[in-house]
Amino acid sequence: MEYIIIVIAAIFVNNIVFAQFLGICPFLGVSNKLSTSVGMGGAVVFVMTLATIVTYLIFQFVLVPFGLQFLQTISYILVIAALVQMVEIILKKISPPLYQALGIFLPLITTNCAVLGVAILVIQKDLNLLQSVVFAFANAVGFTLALVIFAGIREHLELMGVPKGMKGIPIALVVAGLLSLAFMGFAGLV
Amino acid sequence: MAKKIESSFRNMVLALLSISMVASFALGAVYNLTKDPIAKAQQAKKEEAIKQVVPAFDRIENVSIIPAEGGDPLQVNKAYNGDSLVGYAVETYSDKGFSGRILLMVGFLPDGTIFNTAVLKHSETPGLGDKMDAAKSGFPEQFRNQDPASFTLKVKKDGGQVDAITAATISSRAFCDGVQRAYNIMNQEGGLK
Amino acid sequence: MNQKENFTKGFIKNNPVLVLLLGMCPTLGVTTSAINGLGMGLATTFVLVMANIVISLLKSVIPDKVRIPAFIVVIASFVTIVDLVMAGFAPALHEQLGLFIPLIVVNCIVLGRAEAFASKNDVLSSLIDGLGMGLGFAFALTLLGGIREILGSGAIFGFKFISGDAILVFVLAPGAFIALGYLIAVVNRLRKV
Amino acid sequence: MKTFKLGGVHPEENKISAGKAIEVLPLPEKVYIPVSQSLGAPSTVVVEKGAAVRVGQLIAKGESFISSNVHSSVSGKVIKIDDVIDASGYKRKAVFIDVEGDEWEEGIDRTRDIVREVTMDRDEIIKRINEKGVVGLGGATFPSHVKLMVPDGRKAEYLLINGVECEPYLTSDHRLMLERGEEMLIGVKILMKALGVDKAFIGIENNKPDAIRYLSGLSAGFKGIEIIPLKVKYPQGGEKQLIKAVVNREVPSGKLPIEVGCVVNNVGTALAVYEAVQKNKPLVDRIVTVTGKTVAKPCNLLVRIGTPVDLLVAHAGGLPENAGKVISGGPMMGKALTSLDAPVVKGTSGILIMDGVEAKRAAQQNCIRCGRCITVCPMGLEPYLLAQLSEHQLFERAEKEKIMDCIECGSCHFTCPAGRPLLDYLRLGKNKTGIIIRNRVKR
Amino acid sequence: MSLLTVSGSPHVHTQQSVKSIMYGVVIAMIPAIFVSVYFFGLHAARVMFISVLACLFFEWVIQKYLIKGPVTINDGSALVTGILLAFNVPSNLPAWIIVTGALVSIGIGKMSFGGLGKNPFNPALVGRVFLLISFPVQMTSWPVPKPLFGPGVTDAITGPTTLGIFKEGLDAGKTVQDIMASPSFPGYINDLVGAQSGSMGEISAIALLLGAVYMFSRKIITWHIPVSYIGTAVVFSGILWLIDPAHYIDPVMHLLAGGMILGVFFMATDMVSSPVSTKGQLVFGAGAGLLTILIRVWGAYPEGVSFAILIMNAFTPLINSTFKPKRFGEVVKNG
Repeated sequence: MEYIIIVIAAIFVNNIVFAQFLGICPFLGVSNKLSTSVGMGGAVVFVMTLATIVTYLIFQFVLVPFGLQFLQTISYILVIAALVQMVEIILKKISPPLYQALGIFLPLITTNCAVLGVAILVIQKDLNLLQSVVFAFANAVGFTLALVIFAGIREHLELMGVPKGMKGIPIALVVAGLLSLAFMGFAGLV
Repeated sequence: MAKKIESSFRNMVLALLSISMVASFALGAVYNLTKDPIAKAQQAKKEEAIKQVVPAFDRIENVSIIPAEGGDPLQVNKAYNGDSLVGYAVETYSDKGFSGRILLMVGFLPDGTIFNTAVLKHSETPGLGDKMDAAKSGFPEQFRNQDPASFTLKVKKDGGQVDAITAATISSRAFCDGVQRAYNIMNQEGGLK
Repeated sequence: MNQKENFTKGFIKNNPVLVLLLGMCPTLGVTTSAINGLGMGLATTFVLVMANIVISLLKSVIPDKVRIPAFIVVIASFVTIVDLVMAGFAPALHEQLGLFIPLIVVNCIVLGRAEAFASKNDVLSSLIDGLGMGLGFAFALTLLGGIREILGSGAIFGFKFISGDAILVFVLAPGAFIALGYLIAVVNRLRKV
Repeated sequence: MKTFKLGGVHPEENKISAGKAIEVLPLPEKVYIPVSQSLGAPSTVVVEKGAAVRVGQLIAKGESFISSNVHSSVSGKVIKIDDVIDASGYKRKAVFIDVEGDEWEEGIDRTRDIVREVTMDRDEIIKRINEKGVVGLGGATFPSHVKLMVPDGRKAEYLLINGVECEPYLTSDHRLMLERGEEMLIGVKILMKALGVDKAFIGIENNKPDAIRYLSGLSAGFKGIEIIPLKVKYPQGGEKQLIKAVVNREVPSGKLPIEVGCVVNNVGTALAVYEAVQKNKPLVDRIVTVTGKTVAKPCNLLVRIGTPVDLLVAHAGGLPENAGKVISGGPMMGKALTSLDAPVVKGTSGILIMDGVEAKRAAQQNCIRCGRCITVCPMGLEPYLLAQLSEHQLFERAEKEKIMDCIECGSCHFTCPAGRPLLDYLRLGKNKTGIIIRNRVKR
Repeated sequence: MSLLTVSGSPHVHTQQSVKSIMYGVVIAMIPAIFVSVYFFGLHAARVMFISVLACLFFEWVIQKYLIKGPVTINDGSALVTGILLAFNVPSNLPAWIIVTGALVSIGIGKMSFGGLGKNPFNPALVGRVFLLISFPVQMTSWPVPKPLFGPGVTDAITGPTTLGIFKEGLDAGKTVQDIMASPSFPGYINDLVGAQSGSMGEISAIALLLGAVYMFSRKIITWHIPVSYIGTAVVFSGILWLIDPAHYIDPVMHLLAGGMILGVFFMATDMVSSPVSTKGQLVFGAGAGLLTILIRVWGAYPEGVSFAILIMNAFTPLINSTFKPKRFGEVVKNG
């Protein structure tokens, strides 16, 4: 039950994009097409979960024992950058089709603040390892959901012809605002 | 434009290593410099809250009590003025809020009446639930000088005596829940009274 | 390019938020009030200026292939310094900005300026570039924060000018998106004229 | 009552001329006979300027696999070979003939005596149909002999005869069935023989009960021919819709009816086949409905191919004052004429005159995605989306959304409450997508 | 002969137009308008008047001065939005809040996207939810209904909606039966005819159904969304009710109380923001039904219809690209 609550909270109630404002740059940047948004979502699910596990272990077994919590930010960002590189290399070797699908999105993820944000959040929220994994996974799914819905609407708007002044980022932000408004209906679910 | 340095394994490792070293040392230094102010700031915040909720004191004694009904331990700060006990400042919480845990500080006089309350941390909806903060509305005022023995710590809709914040019943309920939890701890320590 | 232009370009013509559309997460996340926007903007400015200076100094000793990790280390160090200093000396603001302070590290503006400008220019230009970009960022955040505060709380810099409630949505998440969307639309319109 | 399942509309029927018997239009003074009157490659002109021709004389020869012969419909003198603007609005090469008398080629049986016995064998029939320039008279003008040659590996099971006439206003097929029913049925028999099938269905919408009754009676004497009454719904005359309605088979996307063992021909074609095979008569005339709400004398006329449209209009009482649009064909799929000089061709089933108010298109509004176009599309497409895609030149996506399946029936445009010219966009999109596909095949 | 009109086929067109559809919806709303005026008096008329006027005004201003395109305020769509917005607010709402709602509906919800047909979300719902979140106090103080000429309470008294009574009661630990037995509970019949507190247009199920019948008869809406919406909601709430009738409201009450009927027939069926194919519409309705009950039962808001429809609006483009109509001649398996 505890895990179900974490999942529902992360996907719907406190959606990482609509309520927490993390990962906005890829959210706005990679949401032009449905197909790419699905690919990006997949890559984020993969990296976010993995990065959270690794950073969690580093925090608990390296930083805390040595009293180096203040190195959290710097170590996390390096770990995430290295991890993304490694995932890219490994994926290329062992699963070329998956690499084809996710490859181009991986470098973008390093600067996705959602990944770093979630890694820091699990420490702030004082979650245990399993909770952290579930939390990270659910947030990544929430991110993907937001991205896919958004891409659907933007593809649709592409055909509609939005007024000149609102074209591009302005209308995308307004749509995000209305989505965020709609998602407020989930308030109180957990 | 500066000329680029040829990348070799050796100088790459060297450069990264030395930058990291310098950075670590610099951060270590800053950390040591700011350690005290950060601790002080946190302490100050807590003391500020305790000051708000109990009468004037000059000494604090801190005990941690695990509620009988289970859950996280609560910190009870006993405030003394000289040798006389002037009140208890209980750090309590509620998970019944709209979004996330609410941390409260509830001050009791030795006779068990509430002296005052303060909100330490919350993430309730701005403009609604955040009215539980004394700075934003008179909601917490109604708890002052009430003895929970005779004052039912529930919103009126639930059959209690607390006027809920308009359109924020859930936050109001959570607030009552937190205060009740603090009061229970006081009772649990029965002898305190 | 003269220094004056270096300074002003980030402010208006290439405003990082309103024109280049970078650093959206903190822009949306912390601008519930003008003061928060300003605080975040200044914190970012500090990191930007310092990182630009250091990177510009180091540009000739960092091998090309490891320049990005090296930049990240430098930036992350300054972010941590800001984090610690704020926690020690401005705890209230630090709590308000929360997660978004460590996240300055992944703010595209900082890494972007390091890569695009500081790694190719002298120290003074880099300093001025960082200052201009940073203040431009701070300006945009303060503006958005101000708009949201006026509409959402009926106040500006904490000074409440209408009694009662305002349009609450603007201090909540949807209002952030909507306000920024229309702000950028207006800026687009003004730039064309 | 049978009908097709998917989509369809029911516009006002307006079969004003249904009760008018076929009249023979007097010979024109001159005709312009376009040399290319069927789908496929243009035919080659085989007469020269100044030559004297007789009715039924070959004037243009179809030389490719898909093309057909054209014969002179009058006797007289070729005055020039020049361009004429036909119903499509394009310039086409045509043979201009000044009419002198009415002399026919030898060997053509012009009597109305009905020749019942079919003596030719399969190959002879197909050869004769080719020679006499018979094409599909339903409107598509596909050369009939090609349709009768079943490709290897396929087998025809059923012959379907289209007596649906689902277009509003038009009554030429209706009159043909009533007045030339028996000859038409013999034509069907010939077609069955040519295809080697022993079952033929004639689909007729039940707004023509007299035709259904008459043919049902007649068909008792023809083994294997069955009359199928159909519920009135446009576009039931579309090949794929008719097959679905009558034998409940679905022609796969991008395939021909033979894929499901069916061949479809129009009642007009069946009559032309009868005349070609039994009477040795080339396709030189056809029945044309001249109609419209404001037309003084709506009528059904037997017209020589190449007759200018204004003669037909004059016969029907002249062009009404308030005429706004003259359409060759029915209101759903017909083409608006730019000029009344355009000649009647083999594919001309009717001339419809609409008044100015009726002819005006409604102002175009934004699509409100009501989905009505999807509901009525007989091919199960999403016209609103296809129109948007072709408006934004996204032809690759349009292809994936099956734009090439569109049969251009116009149901979507008919039903659109926002007055969007969906079919115009669809045609544009089909055109461009078709080019893309052909280029891909070439490479 | 140059006077002849030349255009592509088809040359005949249906009688139905966007305008006739929009005004058809307006006619369908008339019974509910009467009921709201009957129970809430001139205040209801005032809210509707302001809302409609403001919607038309904003549409006109934006089209004329910002978009600088053709002005189409007489196509009826702004009128429909105006009435629906009024239907979704309490009758004692201050004028400036109504005007704000109209500005949000038309300005943000519709015109930012370019006007009728381009908006992904239902404009009236955008306005409604915006107001609900911005002005939670004003938007949830519902006047108690009082028949127009009958004796009764003054206008100033407010009371909770039927669903609000349930939510508070259940949160306070009462059972459904306790709540329904209390004298202040409206009951099935009052919920059906409209004698309950609530948003102006949602109170009378019967008046709304009358309008729905009219829209069906005029073929303005089809059965797909309403049937799958109501069906899903009834099945889902029915299962909960069968499991524990003391803590879950029965399906009939779910239908009669709150804005379900209004939402199902007048807002979920909004063509612009709902899927185009019938399959898609069934999915849309089912999703909205599920979300409505989910939010009502477990969410913080007693009513979930607006949110549910808005959320499904967001999914509409995805539904449209996933659930295609059945193509003619689609190659079926083992064909």
